[in-house]
Amino acid sequence: MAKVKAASRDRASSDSGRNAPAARTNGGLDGLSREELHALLFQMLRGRRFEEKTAEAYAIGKIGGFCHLYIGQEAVAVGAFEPLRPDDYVISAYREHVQALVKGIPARNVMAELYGKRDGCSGGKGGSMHLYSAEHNFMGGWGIVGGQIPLATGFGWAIKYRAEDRVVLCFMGEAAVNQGAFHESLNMAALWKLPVIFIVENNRFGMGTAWERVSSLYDISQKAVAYDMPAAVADGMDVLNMRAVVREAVERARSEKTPTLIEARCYRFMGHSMSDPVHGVYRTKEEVEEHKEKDPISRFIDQLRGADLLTEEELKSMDERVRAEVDDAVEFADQSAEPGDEDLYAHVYADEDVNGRLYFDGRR
Amino acid sequence: MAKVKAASRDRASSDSGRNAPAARTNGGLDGLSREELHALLFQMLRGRRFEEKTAEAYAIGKIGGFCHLYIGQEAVAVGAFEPLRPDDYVISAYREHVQALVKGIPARNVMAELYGKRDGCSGGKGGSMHLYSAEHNFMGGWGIVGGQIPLATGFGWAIKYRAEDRVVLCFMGEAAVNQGAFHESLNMAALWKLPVIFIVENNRFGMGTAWERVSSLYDISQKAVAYDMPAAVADGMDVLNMRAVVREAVERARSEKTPTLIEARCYRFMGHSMSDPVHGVYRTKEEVEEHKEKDPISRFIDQLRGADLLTEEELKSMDERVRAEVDDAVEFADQSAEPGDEDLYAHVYADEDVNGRLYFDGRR
Amino acid sequence: MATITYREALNQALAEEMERDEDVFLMGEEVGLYNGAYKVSKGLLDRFGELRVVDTPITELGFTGLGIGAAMVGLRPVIEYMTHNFAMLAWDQVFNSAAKVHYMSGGQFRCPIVFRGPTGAALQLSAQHSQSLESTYAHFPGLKICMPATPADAKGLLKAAIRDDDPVVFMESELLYALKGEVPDEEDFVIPLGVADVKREGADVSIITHGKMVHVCLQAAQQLEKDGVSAEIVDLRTLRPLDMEAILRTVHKTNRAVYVEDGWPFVGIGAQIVDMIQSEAFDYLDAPIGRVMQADIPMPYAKRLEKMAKPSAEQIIAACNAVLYR
Amino acid sequence: MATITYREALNQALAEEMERDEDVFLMGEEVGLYNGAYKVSKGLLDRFGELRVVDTPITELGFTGLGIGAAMVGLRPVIEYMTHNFAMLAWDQVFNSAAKVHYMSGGQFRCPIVFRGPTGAALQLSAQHSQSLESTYAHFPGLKICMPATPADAKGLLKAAIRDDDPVVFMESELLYALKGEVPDEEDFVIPLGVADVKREGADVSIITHGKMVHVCLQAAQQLEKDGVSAEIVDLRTLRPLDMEAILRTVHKTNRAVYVEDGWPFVGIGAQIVDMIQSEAFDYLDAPIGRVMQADIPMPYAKRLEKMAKPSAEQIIAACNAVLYR
Ligand SMILES: Cc1ncc(C[n+]2csc(CCOP(=O)(O)OP(=O)(O)O)c2C)c(N)n1
Ligand SMILES: Cc1ncc(C[n+]2csc(CCOP(=O)(O)OP(=O)(O)O)c2C)c(N)n1
Ligand SMILES: [Mg+2]
Ligand SMILES: [Mg+2]
Repeated sequence: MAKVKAASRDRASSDSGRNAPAARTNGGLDGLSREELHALLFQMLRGRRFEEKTAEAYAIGKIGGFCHLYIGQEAVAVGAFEPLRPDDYVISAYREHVQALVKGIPARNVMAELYGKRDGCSGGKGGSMHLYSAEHNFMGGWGIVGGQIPLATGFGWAIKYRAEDRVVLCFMGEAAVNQGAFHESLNMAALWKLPVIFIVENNRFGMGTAWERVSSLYDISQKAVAYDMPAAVADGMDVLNMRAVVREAVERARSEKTPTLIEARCYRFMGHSMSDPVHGVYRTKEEVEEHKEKDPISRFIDQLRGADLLTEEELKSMDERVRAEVDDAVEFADQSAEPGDEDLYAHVYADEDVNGRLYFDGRR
Repeated sequence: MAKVKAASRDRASSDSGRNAPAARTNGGLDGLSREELHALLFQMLRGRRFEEKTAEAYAIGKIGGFCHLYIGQEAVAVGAFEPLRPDDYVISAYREHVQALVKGIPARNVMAELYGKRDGCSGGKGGSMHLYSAEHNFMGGWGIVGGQIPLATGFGWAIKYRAEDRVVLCFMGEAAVNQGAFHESLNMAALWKLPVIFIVENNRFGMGTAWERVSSLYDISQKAVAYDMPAAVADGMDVLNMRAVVREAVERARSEKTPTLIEARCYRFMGHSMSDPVHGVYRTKEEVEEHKEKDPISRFIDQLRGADLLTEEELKSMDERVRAEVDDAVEFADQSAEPGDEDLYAHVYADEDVNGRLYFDGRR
Repeated sequence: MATITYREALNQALAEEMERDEDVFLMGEEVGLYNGAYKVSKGLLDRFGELRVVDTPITELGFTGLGIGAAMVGLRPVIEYMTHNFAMLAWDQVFNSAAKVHYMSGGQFRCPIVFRGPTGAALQLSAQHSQSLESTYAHFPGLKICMPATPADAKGLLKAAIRDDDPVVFMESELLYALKGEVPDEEDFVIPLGVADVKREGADVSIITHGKMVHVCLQAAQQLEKDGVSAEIVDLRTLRPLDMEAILRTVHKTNRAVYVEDGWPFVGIGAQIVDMIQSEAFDYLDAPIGRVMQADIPMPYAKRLEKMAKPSAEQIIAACNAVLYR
Repeated sequence: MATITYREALNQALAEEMERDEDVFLMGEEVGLYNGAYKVSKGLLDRFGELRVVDTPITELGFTGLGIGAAMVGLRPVIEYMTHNFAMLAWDQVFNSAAKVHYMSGGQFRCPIVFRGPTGAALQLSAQHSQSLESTYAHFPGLKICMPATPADAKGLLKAAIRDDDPVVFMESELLYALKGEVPDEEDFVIPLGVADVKREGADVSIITHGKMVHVCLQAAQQLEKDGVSAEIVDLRTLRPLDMEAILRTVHKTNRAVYVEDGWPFVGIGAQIVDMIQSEAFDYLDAPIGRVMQADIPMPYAKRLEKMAKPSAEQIIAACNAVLYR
């Protein structure tokens, strides 16, 4: 049962971290410089703004299909990515717009993808649920709940195979934890010591279903016991705690090649998707409002102000930069060209230099 | 973490049970009468003999396909079934001949099925891996590793749906524990409080692969922590300990409707299947011999003798009855008719009283 | 006759069958408290309670197997997949357990279960969420397949599927749920499996199809009418059992046929129908049988590309003209 | 030319490609220490070590996804399924990830991976272990499919499949592993995908087939020869890409065709070939195209029933006589 203790220990540390921000403040906010802290805030503000604009564009039909917003969960991605290197891999599910941005994909290309345009980061073929960037090691963007988890172990396997010191961050919603893919993947990651950090974004709901209604065990981090894997719980509404917890796991992954299971407790402020109301049968308006009190952005702003690390001018100019960048992204997406006829059959196969027929629709 | 303790507690109890047979002996061998104890021995002897005859029949081509023998694991099924009622359900994988016998399917019909004959318990259509008997609530007989686990939760669901007090025993090999089906099923069973007892027959190997080579956690019973489910470890080479541990779980399932995960530690004396040598690259002759020292049958015989609960005459006559029954089964199977032409398309569909075509081979 | 939506028709079928037979229960993601991702199960939880309208974890393999087990012991589960795309995770249970247990057990266990949910492309849901999977299901003996195109067919066939003693794969469409249509008021309206429906009478060419493409075919037929071509539209409604007589009847009548389907071309159901017609009505054919289907690619997200990839009325018209050598 | 078994041919192909390209690795159940359930990977663990010959837990979905992820970042995994029957558990990853990632990512990620293992019925393995699944795989664009019938084809095609930059489903047979045949000694023997092979020249009727049925067709052809019928046997070898030219060539030559496959009839690959021939060589056909396949049922265990269910030389002969109106 060694790891149960391990798990508890990690959790304890992050708990204390979570419940005593003051303590951290005295450390100069986790040893992050003013600029570094501002960078985190900027990322969160930009993510929030990007999603607000996305909602607007969706409302006027510029964006189609399923569209899942990240509003309320910004601290998870922003905190989790801070310890990463550009060559580290990130893979996620379909609520990944902001993660794609934080990993470095230009807002222009992400928005263009939502618009289904040629300049989109997936050439307009993937859309909201399938954002990719090989250049930024952003591996998607997957629509099958839990489908990205085995793939993440594959990136970890390649890292081990090539004896590299990169790591993989695999994001999933809490509802994905019940999938067999989760079980099969965590066992392989722990068994083969793959440097994969599984981050469960527990935003309390899978669509309209609360976690406790679909899992016999509430404490997700305890699932790690079944794989003898280190685990931790992080406050997904606190960017600094998120960073601290992931950092520990990233270091362990780089040095000891051990995977970690992290439960990031957060909350979804918007509906499940654009076609889902903010509140309904499964949660009350009050509950949502209550959680908005803990908005990770205003909370972080207050924290910085409290520590004299953010002036009104700085916040104002930051906000202006954010608006400028996001507006530019929308403008760019709007202007970008639709994919052309020649794109329809492009990239079905990487190697079409074969004898015989590959397509059978008589159109090509 | 309540259940982790629960798990440990159960294990402790069964541990003590396992390590101190004497103690139990003083209780008059678990409160079982001489006749009841003889019944258990008879079942084990019959199972052993049945498999030996099966091996002979396979060698001369009377039985085909894949054939997996239970020799060495008799105590698991015999001990586990003792607490059951006839209306309780049992489902298993493909190493299920002896389980089918102990659940009550006549040896004649089991052997006839292995022979692919009409009087077989599956009409000759299932074979060694697919033994069924609706009458005896023996639900198969499944060839996809882990495939039977969700089905078991379905029987448990039906019991809950109908507010019955039956229970389900679901057998699987330890290698099936890594399958996603295990994870998905145990969560549903614990979440919905289904009276299903999952018995993992840990015979150390999945074909040629030792458990520790494919699982990051050695102690299977600890996997129950992930589902907040009671768990226990039983000595699968000790029929009385097996019975005691399962009995506790069965009582809990009937009264509290809670599922239990039981790891039965045992050992496979034969090769994985008839086409696999007894020992090879994955285990030495010595290892096999060593485990044969703990043969569950001779061990139980010694135990009974030591407690003056078995005379040579009794053993001899028991052995004669066993041989007579198994020889009769072989004779019966040999005499039984081959399935007829009319059987080929029988039972593909239960309801063929439909308009239009159901079959497209132009043969029917 | 009342005019209701396809969604309401399915809801009525479920409610009526659950009312009629207490062994019938509905299980799937979001079917209860949330009233269904597409609201097909609206109100059923309140009406029938948590034992009969069950919200599941996202574990398609697990709850599919659970349903099959329940069916083996006499219950009649209706398993809802939020879409059949996700059912791929459960295909091992559908193909290796549901489709085979009756046979493997020598007829001792039946598997009266319905696997229902939408299939095919809706609007810009991209590759993983836009697959027409009926051709894959149809390949496996042991299964029956329904694919209703109208509210009346949806209601009548779902009731039949629930009463059937074999596993039935029931395929709907996100784009049909809001479709309105007349549904007979009769007490207990059931449409037997295996009966095709002529959705439009015609004399010059037979358009054979199933599922939501029926409506695209109807548009095409209207246009063809203007061009002086009378097209007959035969909606198979169920793929297995298959109403081959209806297919032969229309081919004997028009001597020219086009099969239209929503799915991929290679080894699609249309090929099978072509095979059967050419082998059973070879001498009645005045031209090779045409096929219309989606582009042979994963479905792209971009609106323009998706439109190009989907089977269209224009393509159906072109295919009809081709078999008419016009 | 050396005469080796199909098993040895696959083993050589694996060894040569692993030798040639260090990104190639083999992963699956029992492939390492146990040398493979069917000994195809014999000696590879000793030769290439644990990182390149990997024994997995029994988690088809998991290790398939792991392989796909590794392929996305440039490795070239060969995933062995003990049999393709078990791959159903992994189909979500094969169809929703491997077949689509290149397209969904706008070409940014490739998926050079091989999914190999036996398919189809062996001897008395009953329903769950006896399925021919090529028709199902073939339906999904994004995949390529190989189904070699001889040691030479097995070696040449596996090497091509491993070098291909797309996901390739490679289907073998338990009944072929021990088959002996001549394999060219040449340094680097590769057979390009999409090239059919005429396994027997003939003039009267074309028997088109793939996989292990090639050998049953050869038996049938010998018998037909005695009856004065000259049958040509075209082995497609790969189903996607498909060598349509070879199919048309033989049909133009004989004007009569029969498709023979190991799998189920409804929506089987044979139907697709029939569809293509009738639409592209309609006027060359002197008779409807015949099809031979397994009985449309789950495979029974009993030896006698299994024999009845499998496609036989007798049925092939009868089908040929039918299209010859004899
Ligand atoms: C295998 C599968 N089943 C069902 C769905 C439909 N679906 C999409 S999102 C979702 C809820 C997932 O919730 P969670 O994992 O907690 O992620 P969140 O949306 O909260 O970020 C469901 C059921 C799917 N996409 N894939
Ligand atoms: C899904 C699946 N994968 C692989 C196989 C092939 N196979 C049959 S038995 C077996 C080993 C199973 O070992 P275990 O579960 O421990 O049961 P045991 O044979 O030891 O009783 C394997 C890999 C299968 N039948 N099903
Ligand atoms: Mg969630
Ligand atoms: Mg085992």
